[in-house]
Amino acid sequence: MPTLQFSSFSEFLQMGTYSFHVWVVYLLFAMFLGYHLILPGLQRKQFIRLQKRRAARDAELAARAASRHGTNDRSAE
Amino acid sequence: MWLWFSKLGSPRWFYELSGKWLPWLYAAMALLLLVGLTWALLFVPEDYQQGHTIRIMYVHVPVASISLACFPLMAIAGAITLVWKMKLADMVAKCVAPIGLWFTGLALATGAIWGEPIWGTWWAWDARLTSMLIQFFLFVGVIALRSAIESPDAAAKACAVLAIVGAINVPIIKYSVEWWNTLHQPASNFSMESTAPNPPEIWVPLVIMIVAVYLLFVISLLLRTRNEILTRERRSQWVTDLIARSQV
Amino acid sequence: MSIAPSPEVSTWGAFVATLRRDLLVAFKRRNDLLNPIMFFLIVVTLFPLGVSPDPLELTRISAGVVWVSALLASMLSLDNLYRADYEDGSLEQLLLSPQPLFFLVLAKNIAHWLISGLPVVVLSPLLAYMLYLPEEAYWTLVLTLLIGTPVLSLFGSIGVALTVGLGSRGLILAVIVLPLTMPVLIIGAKAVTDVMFGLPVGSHFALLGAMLAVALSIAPLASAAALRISVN
Amino acid sequence: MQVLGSNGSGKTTLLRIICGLNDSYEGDILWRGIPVTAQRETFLAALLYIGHRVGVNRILTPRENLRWSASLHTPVDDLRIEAALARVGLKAFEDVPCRNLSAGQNQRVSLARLLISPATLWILDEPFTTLDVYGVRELELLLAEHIAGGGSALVTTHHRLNVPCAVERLNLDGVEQPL
Repeated sequence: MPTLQFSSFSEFLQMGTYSFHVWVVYLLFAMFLGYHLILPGLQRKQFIRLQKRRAARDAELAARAASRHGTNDRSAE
Repeated sequence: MWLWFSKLGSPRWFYELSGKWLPWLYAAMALLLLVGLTWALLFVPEDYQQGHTIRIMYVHVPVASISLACFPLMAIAGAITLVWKMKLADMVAKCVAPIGLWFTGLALATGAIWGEPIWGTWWAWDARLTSMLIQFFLFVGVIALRSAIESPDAAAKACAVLAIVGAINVPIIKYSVEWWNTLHQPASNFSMESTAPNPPEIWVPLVIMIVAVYLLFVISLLLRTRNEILTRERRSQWVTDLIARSQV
Repeated sequence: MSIAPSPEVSTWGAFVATLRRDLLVAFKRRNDLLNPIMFFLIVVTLFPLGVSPDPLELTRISAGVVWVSALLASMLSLDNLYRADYEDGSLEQLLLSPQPLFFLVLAKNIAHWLISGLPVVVLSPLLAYMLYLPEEAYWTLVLTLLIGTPVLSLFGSIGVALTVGLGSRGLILAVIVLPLTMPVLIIGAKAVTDVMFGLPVGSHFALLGAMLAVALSIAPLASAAALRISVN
Repeated sequence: MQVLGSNGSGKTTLLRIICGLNDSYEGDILWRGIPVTAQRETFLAALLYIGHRVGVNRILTPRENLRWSASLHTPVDDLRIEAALARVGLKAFEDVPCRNLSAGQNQRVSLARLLISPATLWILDEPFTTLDVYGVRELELLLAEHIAGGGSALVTTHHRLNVPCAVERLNLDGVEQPL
């Protein structure tokens, strides 16, 4: 069974003089993890919201065009 | 086999299949990461030479090995796009490039930090770091080409060719850089590869971390490919239904 | 210059509008913004591979390497300075504006420098570190590049303006522009190496400043004339 | 004034010479009695030229294109730009990058410049080429309004201009061409 390497939490933080190196690496890894798991989800929501707005606009444009052709045909585009 | 292959080609089928797999992948990755990280940080014995910086290996080696895998994967996806003209393969190739860039970037950063105590500088022209840097440039090249060409199909074909050429070059670069390194420098005693044959309590957490980071790569790739599928198929019926259904 | 045709026609407005437009065009193609930076990084990486990774050797050549790479990087991105406008006809609109043409060309040059020159200047310390340049030379490197790269852009724009009408313009552009920029390279690189040996560099900065002044005043006029010729 | 002539008879070159884009000519061009070379700014302020290449940047949107080309002559607020774009039939396309628009729509973006510029002299080189039937009628309305408002226009086209005002014709081939 692997043995615990650190007797106290402060010793764990120090990592034997290499605290900066080890913790920067794991911080980078944490940010990397977050970026890769969260960003696609945000992009997906943003895309769906954009598509919903576009669908609404197309519907409104189509409705306006339909109503104009229905009433008169002379009007310029 | 052919039916399966052509079915795999349909983005919608891929979208639904990946939808089913994702929860399981998340769970497996979370579990493996938890075990791997606690083991690497708390239980791995101190290295007689590097001290606690050995723990950096448990981030650097997995990320580096996957960044090496990204380029061949992109080349295979590119080849499928060129030969069978499968849109899905192009989507995967397009999504792998930025992920590969990020993985190579993180591998470079962690490698430089790992080597600092020994080399005394944050950057050294070490064989592995230099070949990773060149691979970073290869990824930048593919992404730059993808964004420079406006029409999607031309961009897909061009990037597929560049990915294949790049993938052929990766091993060549690796050996030429190693040869260049030994040419100019006495074999430095420090090398990224795991040094002496490690006892189990060293390589077991390493294997766990490698699998965990592979899962991260697969999840990230699936998420991005699914977004790409939605973007490219936004006019098709099943996407418009999906959008109408979702309550974002 | 005759009196301004009417009060609300403001030359400054046109200047700012052209500057903003060019920056907008550049930021709309955000990935292309990386190209000058990546080129700069790659060219610098070539030298340790070509020469040797030995820190002592790299230190000796580091100033020259960073300067040559910066020169090539800013020269590389010159190509699309007028190219798109020439092809879609915007260049003709620029020429037919009542505002003084050299002033609008200056706006385009500044926009180009902000896109390709400034990132190189900001990135140069990182590359100097990779080439083991001593700490005390960093500020001199950044300052000489800060004064030097605009001169490269300005002289380069003359070359581009002359060749904008030609078909294959990549090579001829380099052949025309590089000789114009050699003095800047000599003085800039010399200043950085001199600082490494502790020699005074005041005179170098004076010369670079003089070159910038000359470039700022003459280059836009020459570019404007060159544009009229190539649109002719 | 409509400039006629077979292909290659020098119509475009003539127009570019008058604008000052092309200076390979002898003699003088007068604008209101004064040689153009003496009053560059006032002449260019009064001139609006639309050539074969419509001068619309592909990456920018119509709104951004117009905002820039307006600022070269006289800056205009966004409302007038939107009204101009609506008038030329680009109502819902103000913010679509021009590379996604058709050639006809790009042509209309340059025609929208006619509405927002105070220029009195229009020089239009083949403005009708990519326009559809509505576009042609719209441009002829614009020309009529411009001439009625005291402006003048120099147009090259093979198309029979039906515009209410008198149309002078200059035929570069010297021979009357059946229209």
